Amino acid sequence: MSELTLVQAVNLALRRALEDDPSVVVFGQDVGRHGGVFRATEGLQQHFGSRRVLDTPLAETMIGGLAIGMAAQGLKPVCEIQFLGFLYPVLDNLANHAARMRTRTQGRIACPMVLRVTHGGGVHAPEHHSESIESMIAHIPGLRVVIPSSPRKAYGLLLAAIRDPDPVVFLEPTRLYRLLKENVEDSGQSWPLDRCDVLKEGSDLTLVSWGAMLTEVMEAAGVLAERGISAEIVDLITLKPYDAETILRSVQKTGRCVIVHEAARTAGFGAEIAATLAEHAMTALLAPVERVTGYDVVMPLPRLEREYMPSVARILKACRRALAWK
Amino acid sequence: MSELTLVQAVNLALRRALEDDPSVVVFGQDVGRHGGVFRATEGLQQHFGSRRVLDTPLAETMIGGLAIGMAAQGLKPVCEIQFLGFLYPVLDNLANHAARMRTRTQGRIACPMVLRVTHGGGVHAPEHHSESIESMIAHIPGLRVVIPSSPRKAYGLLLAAIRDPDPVVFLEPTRLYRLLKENVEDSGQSWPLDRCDVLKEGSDLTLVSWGAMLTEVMEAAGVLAERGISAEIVDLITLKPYDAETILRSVQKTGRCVIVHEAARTAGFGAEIAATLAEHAMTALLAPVERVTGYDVVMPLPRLEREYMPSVARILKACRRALAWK
Amino acid sequence: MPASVADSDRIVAQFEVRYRQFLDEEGSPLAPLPDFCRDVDLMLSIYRGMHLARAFDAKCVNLQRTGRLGTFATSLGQEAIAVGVASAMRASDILVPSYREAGAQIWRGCRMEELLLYWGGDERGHAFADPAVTQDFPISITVANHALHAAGVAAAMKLKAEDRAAVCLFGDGATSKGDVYEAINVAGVWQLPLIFMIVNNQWAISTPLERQTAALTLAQKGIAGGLSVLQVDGNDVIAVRDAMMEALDAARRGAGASLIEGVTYRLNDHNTADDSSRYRNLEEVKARWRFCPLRRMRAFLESRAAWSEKRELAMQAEIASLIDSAADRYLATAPPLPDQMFAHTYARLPAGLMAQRVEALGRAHE
Amino acid sequence: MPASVADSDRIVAQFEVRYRQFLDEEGSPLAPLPDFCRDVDLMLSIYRGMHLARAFDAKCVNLQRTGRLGTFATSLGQEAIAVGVASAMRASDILVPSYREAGAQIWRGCRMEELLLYWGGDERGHAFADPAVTQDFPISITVANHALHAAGVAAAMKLKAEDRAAVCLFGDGATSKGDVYEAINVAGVWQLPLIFMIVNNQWAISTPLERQTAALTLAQKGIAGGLSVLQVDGNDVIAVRDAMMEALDAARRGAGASLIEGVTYRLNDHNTADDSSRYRNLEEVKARWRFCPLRRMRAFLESRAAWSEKRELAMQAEIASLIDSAADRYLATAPPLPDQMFAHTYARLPAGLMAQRVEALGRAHE
Ligand SMILES: Cc1ncc(C[n+]2csc(CCOP(=O)(O)OP(=O)(O)O)c2C)c(N)n1
Ligand SMILES: Cc1ncc(C[n+]2csc(CCOP(=O)(O)OP(=O)(O)O)c2C)c(N)n1
Ligand SMILES: [Mg+2]
Ligand SMILES: [Mg+2]
Repeated sequence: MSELTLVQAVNLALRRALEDDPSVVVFGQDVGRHGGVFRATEGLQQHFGSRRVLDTPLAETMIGGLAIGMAAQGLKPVCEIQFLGFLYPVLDNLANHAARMRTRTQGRIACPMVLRVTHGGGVHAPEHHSESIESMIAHIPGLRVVIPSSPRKAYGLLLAAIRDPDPVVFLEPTRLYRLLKENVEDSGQSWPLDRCDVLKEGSDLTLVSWGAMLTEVMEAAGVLAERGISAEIVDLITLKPYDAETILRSVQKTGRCVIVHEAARTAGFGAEIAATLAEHAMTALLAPVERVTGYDVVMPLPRLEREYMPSVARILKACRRALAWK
Repeated sequence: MSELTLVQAVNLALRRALEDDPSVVVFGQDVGRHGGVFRATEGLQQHFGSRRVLDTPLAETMIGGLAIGMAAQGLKPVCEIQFLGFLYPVLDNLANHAARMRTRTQGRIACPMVLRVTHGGGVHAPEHHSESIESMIAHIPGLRVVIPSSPRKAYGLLLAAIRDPDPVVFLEPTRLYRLLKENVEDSGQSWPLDRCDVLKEGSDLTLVSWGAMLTEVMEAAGVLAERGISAEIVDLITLKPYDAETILRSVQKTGRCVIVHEAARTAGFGAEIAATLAEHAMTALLAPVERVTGYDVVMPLPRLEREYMPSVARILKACRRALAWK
Repeated sequence: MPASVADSDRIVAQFEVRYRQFLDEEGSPLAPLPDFCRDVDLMLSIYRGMHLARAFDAKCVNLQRTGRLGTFATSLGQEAIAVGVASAMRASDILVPSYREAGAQIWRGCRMEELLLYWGGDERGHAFADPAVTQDFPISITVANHALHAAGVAAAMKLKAEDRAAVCLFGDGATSKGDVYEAINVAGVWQLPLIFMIVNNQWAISTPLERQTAALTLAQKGIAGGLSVLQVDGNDVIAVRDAMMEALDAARRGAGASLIEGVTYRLNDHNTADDSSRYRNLEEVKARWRFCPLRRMRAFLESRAAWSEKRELAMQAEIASLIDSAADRYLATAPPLPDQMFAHTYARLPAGLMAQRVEALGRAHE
Repeated sequence: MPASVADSDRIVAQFEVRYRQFLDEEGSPLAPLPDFCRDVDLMLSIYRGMHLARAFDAKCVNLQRTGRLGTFATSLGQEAIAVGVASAMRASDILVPSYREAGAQIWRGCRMEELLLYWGGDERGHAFADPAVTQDFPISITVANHALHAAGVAAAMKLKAEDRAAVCLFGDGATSKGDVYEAINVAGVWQLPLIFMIVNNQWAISTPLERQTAALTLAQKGIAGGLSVLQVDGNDVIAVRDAMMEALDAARRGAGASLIEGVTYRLNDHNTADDSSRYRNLEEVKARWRFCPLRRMRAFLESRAAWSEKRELAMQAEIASLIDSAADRYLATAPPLPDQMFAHTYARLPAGLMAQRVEALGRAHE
């Protein structure tokens, strides 16, 4: 058991998977000798050799395409796309092939691959390095989309993703990479996919979020607690397939829901959650659902990124509106 | 004024735009001599020459990329991607460049381009030819996403899209291409973007849909009318930016809303509409919002596509549920 | 190529593209034939394979015209590439085809009723039952994507140190897509056991080769990735097979990937939804019939006294009956159940999808 | 290349890649120099341009290290390509750069404070004010996408029958992406007035060239699209400029697109967030300093008695003061207002966004 950052937990899970399963192959740009631009794969090539951990040429479409072919041949490709802004070219292979290989061959060929990508902004990164397009990916049938919010979850979820027989897009919140340490046991234990995690129980209001935004959400809940308001916090964890049950159960209890995400509002994943509530929680809702999201503008360069991303103040404002509703 | 199919109306609008604006350039795979795989560009190269109407090599990424460069140089590229399943590779250029060129240069360079793509299934087309991923595109800030549901709208909206100073993805419902004829006047008159169209006024229930699914929605409304139920039908027309006002106004009136789309449910554009209702129409809603959508499965090959797509029966069932709610 | 080099310049790399052909259009050898040509049974089965491909193709078109099949991409005139390629492969190799290689798929073990089922609009057609092809890739409708899948397959073979190779076919149009180039590049730098066969049939729907690229040959696309490249007469099945054997041998030896351009011609419309008279001169097509690969091979076999009109007729009858019974089996296949949409979306149906499945199945029983 | 060709094979295409160099590392001519070398003022301004690029680069690194700039991609050692390219272009041509060509951008008229503003994380840095560059493309952080934008720019020029050309720069790593290939291919088949300059600095972050491709040269990537190709010594600014002039001339003459590989070396880390000692031998880097393009040009100028230590010092002082005042202007720029996010998302703010804008601006005033 050791105190690890999220990126170290990712590294540990990769190490464990490479150790346990000879079919696991890790590849991507700069993941080998360099150990990845964020050091997520640090030391892996040195330890497992360059047949298990491979540097690729600079071509994202290729990375996705290779993974599909490798997976069809019984390997477990675990590949890295350096930033979510560079995932777009991979969507073709993800949607047209990875996600549908199993069904279009009626189970003859499967596509157990994991695509790791950093997610989100707030780290003063260059243009295109701060995207959060999870809802686009989560729209694709046949995929899984997972996003951890802590080192322990990162470890367990990544193992689960690697062991899953279907293609998984694994989003790693860049802002959390080195923000916090947590005790992570290298137990080989995976964390269940497809299930939300109630981070904090509460009775007055449900806060739903995922990834790095949970930092602000937790902080907002703290402020609310000082004011005697008890917020329940749900970490979505898996966007696809997604666990509506847990959220519905929470909102049945609290009657109020604020959804927080960094991605642009329109057709963001918050819409799906709000829609689920509109369909299945009408009688329970005591106030309109609130979404606190990035604006429908291009993610700005670093100087304005904090203005773009939901702040604790904006979350609190939405909470206040939801709580004020009688 | 003549009776035109939707695809003929598209052709007429292209012709008109080429005529009126020398900066308009039409290009794509097989759009030249052949006139397009659906004949949308029939006769254009013959009439306007091969400097205005160009066949491209077979490369979708390239089509999107060329358009961006041309637009930056003052042309008005109007390009065609043959099927929505082949749009994925273009998302990179759409999201990372077309949609953000204006903001990343603070207005110095704009990207007035139109990308025409066929949309949806139900025509027994081969694999990958029946997709409906409009919500993925509508998530991208800086783009416009438009989908006509009739020949007249196709004509007016395409002209509006071409005249718009920003990048527009123009979805053409394949199923409607030759389904109906309508009198279309070559007036040069554009149809307003960003505004829903209330196809039919009603008082008991609001049906929201877009593109080819409006066929089933209209039919369902007819059945309801026979039963004395008055449904209001809203044709969304523009998914991005989207006109929430009209839908809210309708639901304020009817108190019930059924959203119908062909795309997979999770994170489909129906979610955005339902979310808007959950946020802004809570007090008006007399029943939970209903979504009738494609399932969260890969669009099946033709033999099962009708099982996948929302049927009149499924729409009516949802309407019944919404109407039954007290 | 200018003869003189300026003082400031020196030549640092040189490349060439060779063209391989053994038989002329009349079936007469232009060069000493490869050893495998001495195997008469093989020659006959190759000839039969091409005929089977052609007859199956005609059947598909017929079924489509009579409303019993979906849109179908015909391969008329391209049979030598399909059969030349497939006959050079081992069962353990993997075929990653586009949508116009029924001849290769059937040779390898795909059942004709499976292919019919696929083109009939049913995923079950891709659940290839024959053990020889269970690892072969499904038909790729998306142009060019599968080149990278083939690279992934070959990468797996290489990482597992297997004695196998992947073979990927795609068209002249496909060579314009970045996917193909990225596949070529990685095949080169990773020295993959992979053969790309470009089926240059001169047309991509309505786009002729000269509007697709300014490259003198398509084979030279491989130079960009440092591959071994070759152009072959794609209507000469002996040349195709010979080039493939050489390339497969290199792949298995660890000598890396090859790119072969097979020069052929699409004698039919792009597919059954196409009318090529809109963009292509009928005279051009007529002139190409002279290069028909079947005609050429028949002449060759006859010149070796290995064939006769009688055997030809017998073979055609045998093939027709095979195809008819496959078509019968296809037509007798029970329609797919709606559950088929859900069954393989994931390995295990997620909870949210279960509810949708119930709705869908309920609906089906309405 | 094997000398003999089998009977079955004939050569149908041949290609070569030439390497161009005028000055050796010590600045001595290896071949008769191009005419423009007689223009001493031009030579001096090219030399100054390279120094300016280097000094600006150092300033950026310094500002980043002291927390006053975001992550920055340095171009140390690559100045000859930037300046060789830019100096060959006309103002009316269009530059489509990657993220490592400040030297070219400044030469053409981008203000240093603009570039600083961009790297400082502010979109206003891309609103180039100088009329000479208002049509130039912004810095492309996404590797390779911009190659197709450049093709689009060139296509517009060609369709409008203008006497202009587009110039696009990208790295060795970028050549692995399909975008670059698709751009090469369309540039060839549409005969676009376009020059691709590959800045082969041997590294793509930690990936050395030999793990990027098996191609012997990067210039040969152009063969796949039928382009004119050339490799130049990218540290010899005379060779770069000469090759560019030739290519631009061909483009303007309607003779189509060219691809030039400039062979250089990235002397610094990938960017300020990178530590190249993790993957690259320091000895290798040291050895490359010998090929420094500034050193070479200085020796050349000195050999022509056109330069002296005194002039060098004066030039450096002049450059330093220019850069300092640009940095001062950058640092004095008022911070961006939140409205900046909304102002140019669309030409006219849509209704839905107006509400969001109100929320954002309200928040800013909280
Ligand atoms: C990515 C993609 N774009 C477009 C299409 C539509 N389409 C189908 S076949 C075809 C032409 C393919 O030409 P080629 O590669 O030469 O193969 P051929 O059809 O001649 O066998 C096109 C454009 C497609 N299937 N996939
Ligand atoms: C599409 C894309 N993928 C990955 C990255 C991350 N990245 C930034 S620079 C770089 C290496 C580029 O190498 P090269 O093309 O040789 O240019 P250089 O940096 O050497 O100038 C990578 C992988 C990116 N910016 N864009
Ligand atoms: Mg073809
Ligand atoms: Mg480089």
